Amino acid sequence: MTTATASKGRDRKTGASAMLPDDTLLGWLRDLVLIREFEIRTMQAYSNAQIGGFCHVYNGQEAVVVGTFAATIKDDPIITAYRDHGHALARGMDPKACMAEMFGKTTGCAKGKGGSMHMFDRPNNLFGGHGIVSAQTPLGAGLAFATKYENEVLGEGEKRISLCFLGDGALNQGALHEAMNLAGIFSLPVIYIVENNGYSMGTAIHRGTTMSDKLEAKAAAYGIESLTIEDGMDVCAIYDKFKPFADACRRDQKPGFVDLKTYRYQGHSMSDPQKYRSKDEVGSYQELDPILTLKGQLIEDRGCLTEEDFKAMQKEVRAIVREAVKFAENSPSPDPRTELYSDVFTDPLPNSSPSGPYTHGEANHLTRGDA
Amino acid sequence: MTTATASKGRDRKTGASAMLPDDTLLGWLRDLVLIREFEIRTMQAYSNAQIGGFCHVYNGQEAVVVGTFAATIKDDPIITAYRDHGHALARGMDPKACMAEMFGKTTGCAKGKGGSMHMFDRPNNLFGGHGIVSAQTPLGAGLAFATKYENEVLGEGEKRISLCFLGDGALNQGALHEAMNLAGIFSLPVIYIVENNGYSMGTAIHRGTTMSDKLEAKAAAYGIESLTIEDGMDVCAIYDKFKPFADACRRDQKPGFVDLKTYRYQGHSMSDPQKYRSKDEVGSYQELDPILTLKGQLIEDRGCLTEEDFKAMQKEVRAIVREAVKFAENSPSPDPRTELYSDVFTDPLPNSSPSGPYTHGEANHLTRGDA
Amino acid sequence: MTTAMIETTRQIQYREALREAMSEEMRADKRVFLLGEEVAEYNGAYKISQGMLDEFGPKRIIDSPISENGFAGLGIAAAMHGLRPIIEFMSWSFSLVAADQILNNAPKMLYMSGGQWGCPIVFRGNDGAGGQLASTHSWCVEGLFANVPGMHMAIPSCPYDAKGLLKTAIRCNDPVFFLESERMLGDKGPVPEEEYTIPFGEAILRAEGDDCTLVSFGRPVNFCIEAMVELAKEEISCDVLDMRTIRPLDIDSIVRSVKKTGRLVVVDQSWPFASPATEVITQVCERAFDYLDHQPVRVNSDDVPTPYAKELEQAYLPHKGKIIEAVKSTLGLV
Amino acid sequence: MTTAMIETTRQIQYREALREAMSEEMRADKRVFLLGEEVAEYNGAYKISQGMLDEFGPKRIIDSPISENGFAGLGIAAAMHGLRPIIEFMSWSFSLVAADQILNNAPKMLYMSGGQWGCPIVFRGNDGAGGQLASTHSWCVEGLFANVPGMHMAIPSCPYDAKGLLKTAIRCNDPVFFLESERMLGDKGPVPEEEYTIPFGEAILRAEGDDCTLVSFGRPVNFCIEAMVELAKEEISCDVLDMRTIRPLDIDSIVRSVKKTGRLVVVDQSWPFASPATEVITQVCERAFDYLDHQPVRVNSDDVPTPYAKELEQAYLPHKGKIIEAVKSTLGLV
Ligand SMILES: Cc1ncc(C[n+]2csc(CCOP(=O)(O)OP(=O)(O)O)c2C)c(N)n1
Ligand SMILES: Cc1ncc(C[n+]2csc(CCOP(=O)(O)OP(=O)(O)O)c2C)c(N)n1
Ligand SMILES: [Mg+2]
Ligand SMILES: [Mg+2]
Repeated sequence: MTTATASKGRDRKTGASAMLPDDTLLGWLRDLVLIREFEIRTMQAYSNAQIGGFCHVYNGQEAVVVGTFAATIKDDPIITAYRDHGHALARGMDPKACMAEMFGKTTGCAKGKGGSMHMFDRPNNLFGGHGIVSAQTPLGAGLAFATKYENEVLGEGEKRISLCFLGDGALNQGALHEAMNLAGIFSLPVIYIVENNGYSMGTAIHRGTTMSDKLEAKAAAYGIESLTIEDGMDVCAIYDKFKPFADACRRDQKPGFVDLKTYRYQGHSMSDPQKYRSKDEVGSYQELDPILTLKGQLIEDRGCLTEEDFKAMQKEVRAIVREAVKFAENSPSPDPRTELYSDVFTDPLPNSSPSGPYTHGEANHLTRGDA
Repeated sequence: MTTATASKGRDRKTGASAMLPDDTLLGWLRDLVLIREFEIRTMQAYSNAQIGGFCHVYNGQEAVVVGTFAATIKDDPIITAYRDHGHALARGMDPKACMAEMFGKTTGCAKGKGGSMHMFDRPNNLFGGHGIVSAQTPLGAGLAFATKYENEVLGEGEKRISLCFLGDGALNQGALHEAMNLAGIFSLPVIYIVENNGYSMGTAIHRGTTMSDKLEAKAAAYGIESLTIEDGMDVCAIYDKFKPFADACRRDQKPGFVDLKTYRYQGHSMSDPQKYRSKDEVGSYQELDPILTLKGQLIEDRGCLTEEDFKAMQKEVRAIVREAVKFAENSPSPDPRTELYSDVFTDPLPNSSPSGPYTHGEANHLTRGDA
Repeated sequence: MTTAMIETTRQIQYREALREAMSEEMRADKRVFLLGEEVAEYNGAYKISQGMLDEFGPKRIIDSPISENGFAGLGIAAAMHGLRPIIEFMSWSFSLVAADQILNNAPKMLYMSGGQWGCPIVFRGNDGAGGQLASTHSWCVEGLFANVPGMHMAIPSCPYDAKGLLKTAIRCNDPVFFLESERMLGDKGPVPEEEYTIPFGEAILRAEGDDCTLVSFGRPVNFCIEAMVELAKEEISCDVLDMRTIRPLDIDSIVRSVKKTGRLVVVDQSWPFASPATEVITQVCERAFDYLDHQPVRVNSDDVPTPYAKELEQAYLPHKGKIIEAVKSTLGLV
Repeated sequence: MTTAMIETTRQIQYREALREAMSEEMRADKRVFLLGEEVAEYNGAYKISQGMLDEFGPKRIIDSPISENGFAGLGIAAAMHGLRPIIEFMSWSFSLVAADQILNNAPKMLYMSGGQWGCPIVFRGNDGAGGQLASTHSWCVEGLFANVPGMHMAIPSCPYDAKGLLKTAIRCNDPVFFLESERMLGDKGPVPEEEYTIPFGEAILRAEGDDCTLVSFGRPVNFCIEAMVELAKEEISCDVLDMRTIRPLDIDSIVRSVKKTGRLVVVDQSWPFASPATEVITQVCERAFDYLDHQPVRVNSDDVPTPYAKELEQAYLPHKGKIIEAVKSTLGLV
């Protein structure tokens, strides 16, 4: 069993987040609420069979993306695994496009071709949602390679970092090992962030992963600096620790590794009976809920929020999410005659297939600003 | 550039090898000489185009197999990579079968089907030579799994260890990462022995491998105990350090990791111009030559060998190796009509292939005692 | 070829049939063990191994970390050493990360070692699209891996075959790639209580007819039967041959049928290019060319990455409608 | 289909042709880089990239550790981000450890992202047996990977095509699997100084004849030409079609030829089962069945793991003798 760790001993008054204006933190709170409300609707829609396939919701882990993204600029590439709705929303994807994708509609971020596990958002530099466990980790190294190459060889762009998220279960794939060694050898500015929610499906981390109580040993194997964030339910705590760490990786154009302890409230996917953990365990984390925590900080420490403000925020967000569902419901389903064979090739060639021909795909109108 | 490290500070009088009878150490010397002489003939035969394919010789690294195998029993499984002639010979394969394999003859250990990179020897529990870098490392875990299962579930066999050898270049394959984590989680009695000769083809270890000067960090990532053997050209030094380490892995049925510094005198394979290193560097290691070192110890410390004895040993071994070459030359080549389609299946079935049928293979008369 | 199945009234699910096969063989042979992700404490991601941890304990029903290449290799060496591993891939889609172990090692070990060590190992798991899992989770690995010599490949289409073929696979002294279907795990069908096995390389005739030979394996066999029923209403009758294994491939039964019907439609849910369907067509050309009254026709999934959206996925997969059209095309009716 | 090549007297090696293609494209586009094992300081395990480190420096000619899955994936994301990676596999045999990245990601990224990100990446390296490298080092990955939609696959048979096709590959906005042959690297052939590229999907007619159509790609094209010359002595004349790319597959040229000759032999060095050869045969059946005077015949490597011994390997590979026999069989002469 994992144990919940509250933010303690940390001085909220002196961390990097303390220097930020109220509006920024209010924005964070809004993002947390947006993800939470969005996922509540996602679960409903899944129960109604409006969403198909595998669907992994983010409830409980919201602080991870909000806290870490706050240390990035928009041009910093982001990549993650299949539990990706939070990443998409926190990075700025229109909730409509995100919901419509899960509904398998043409207005989805990937025109309904990718689904829940494959949220791609080019204007926001979100390089996907990836379904094969750990397959995104070499890609993360490649994004960092590209930004560095562009900067150093092409003389384009600033110094960037790439964030590559992975689950604790992904630690045990060879892909990560190769990626981290490459990141180390080439000094690539990629930060591997383990969203350590303590379980990979029904497997508690210590049952599948050696050194589970000291994951920094994994990074040390590649000479990569690491950061452990115990209080990963607290968005300010995450930001305070992650910001200077990320800044150093950006400045020195070198890799990093973060063991970020978090927790998922729901089952692994929508079909998980969750016999591997107790209600008490879940409850102990819910006491540290990221929304409650930040809300409390904003009301008590900052005094920039009232209960009414919060209710209004929730209301506004709920309306947006309801709109997203409505939008998804009312959007057209893809027409196999035009959509099945488009987007296979950027430049389709004749005779590529016994069942073709392939056609050009329509640029995605919602998210693909620069296509 | 790598630097040669001589055996120093070690007290030859008190190590585990000091307790062994003269005959044992004389046997080691003979094995070292056998491998060296064998490889000299291998190189000749390769130049004469009697051996084809890729051929990786073992000159310089002989102490590794002799020193580590001395800590095993015959039932302990061994597995290694493609640089495997030394392993085959030190494990007791008939030099005739080894040479004939490279000559592609039916009398070879694998009937000429495997070649230099694939030395398998069932009676001696050598589970191959493997050509794909690091592909043997999950197999090593599996051998240890099997011996442990046999012991604990079937109630058969004693506590065994498996030795899994790999090159330093193999450290960077994901296969090793997965294998070591599995070994750690399941507590498998496998010892990963890195034959750290400083290069993977033309790549000096620090150019390809992070933490190259502290490989124990690799093992620490999986909570696996490690051993570094700096003086890996000295067979007694290897044995003295490896024996207690191996005994502990056997006793506790747990994994281990050894960074064993050694050196290859020849190029990576028979076609390597070796521009990546200096003659001086090679020379510095040749001064620590395993044969010279052990010979010196036996003459000076033990007084159980004279120069004449050594010459006689060399002569005897050379005759054996010459015999092996002659045997290989005179052995029959496989007949495609019977050999091409045999050994594909243990129990061939009709209609398995559009080009079949497959047939039963003849048991290998040289090495396959228990077939 | 067979037409007979043991008669029974007992109906069980495909997943139960798989479980029975494994459990019976594990009772009979202590060298058999099951290793995979979530097979033990979770009782299987798809509940195939439900209850097996309780019966056989954690030394034989073993949860693995997400390390397919690692645990596939572990199984291969354990098989070489004398054990009888069943390695479960939660999905064959996740076997691509293990491609080196399952293709370079398992099917070649016997040859490479000159006959010294074979690999009596079963790799099994869900194969094929369906259920909107999108492009990375919908592999039909028969399209990729069938090219490789040295292993058997079984693709059962119903509970009866799932059990009988899996028992054969576990007893087999050579590597077996065993392709199940998540879409069929809940399907019920007759499975007798009595012990039985099904030999590899023997197709079963699911329906008899004169106009066209329908050849399939795995899930699409069921679509062929649907199509056959529909076609029968139009007085078009088909032989429906369920291959059960594609390596070995019971080409004799196919040829026998084609000699009767003169027409061939192969239904294969993998992508078309260089698929098992093309192998069947090629072998039929090699052996019965002069009996073909019409060019052989294949029905595969569309040659695109598997889409997520329901409408796209349905259009993408082989189904009754496409099969009917293909059969009619061989009869000059469309 | 083409028959024309630019005339020239300059003869260079296949490896030099590859090097020229990469160097020219790297000069023209700074986004192009080369990454692989031993490509830089060692000048390439097979000296293909000889001198390129000197010209382009270590930021563009990059030595990688032995981490094929890692660096293939690195290249894929770099391509998504806007670069133009050339990823060298020392041998395609080592791409099995990278199967997940090259099959799940590169060919599907565009589709999975709904058209947002394609992968302009070239994977290239030695393919095929020959040289006694035995079973793990002799893969013909066209037999495995051609099944997968979303990438182009080029298999040049001579220096001229190696250069022209590789330049096309590097400029291509989609992933290209580029299969070279260690056995041909030293082969010399005419390659003009002038800039040229060869479009994908256009076969070239290497010889013209009336009796049989020989279809091949990559190294065995050369064996087809040998067979053609030999057969000509017996007054048997063949069209020899070198496909150059198998995805796209210039089926129009094949069909045109088969309509003339009525006979088809496909020579493909991968294993037979569900190989590209079976695809060619199936497509010919689909489009020109009634023009076939004899069943189509395939010549593949034998369906066994690649043996080491020279005699076995020679018997295993397609060669002139087997091709002659196949052609004669279509003419009823054997
Ligand atoms: C290579 C591979 N193997 C197995 C799976 C099936 N699978 C999907 S998610 C998952 C658990 C991953 O857990 P973790 O990495 O901790 O992420 P979390 O779900 O907790 O976010 C598994 C086994 C897969 N998608 N890919
Ligand atoms: C997966 C894979 N990639 C590349 C190769 C080609 N290759 C063979 S040996 C070798 C170098 C390995 O070096 P190391 O592991 O240090 O072993 P050593 O040769 O020094 O014994 C390479 C790159 C291969 N066989 N397998
Ligand atoms: Mg997790
Ligand atoms: Mg080395």
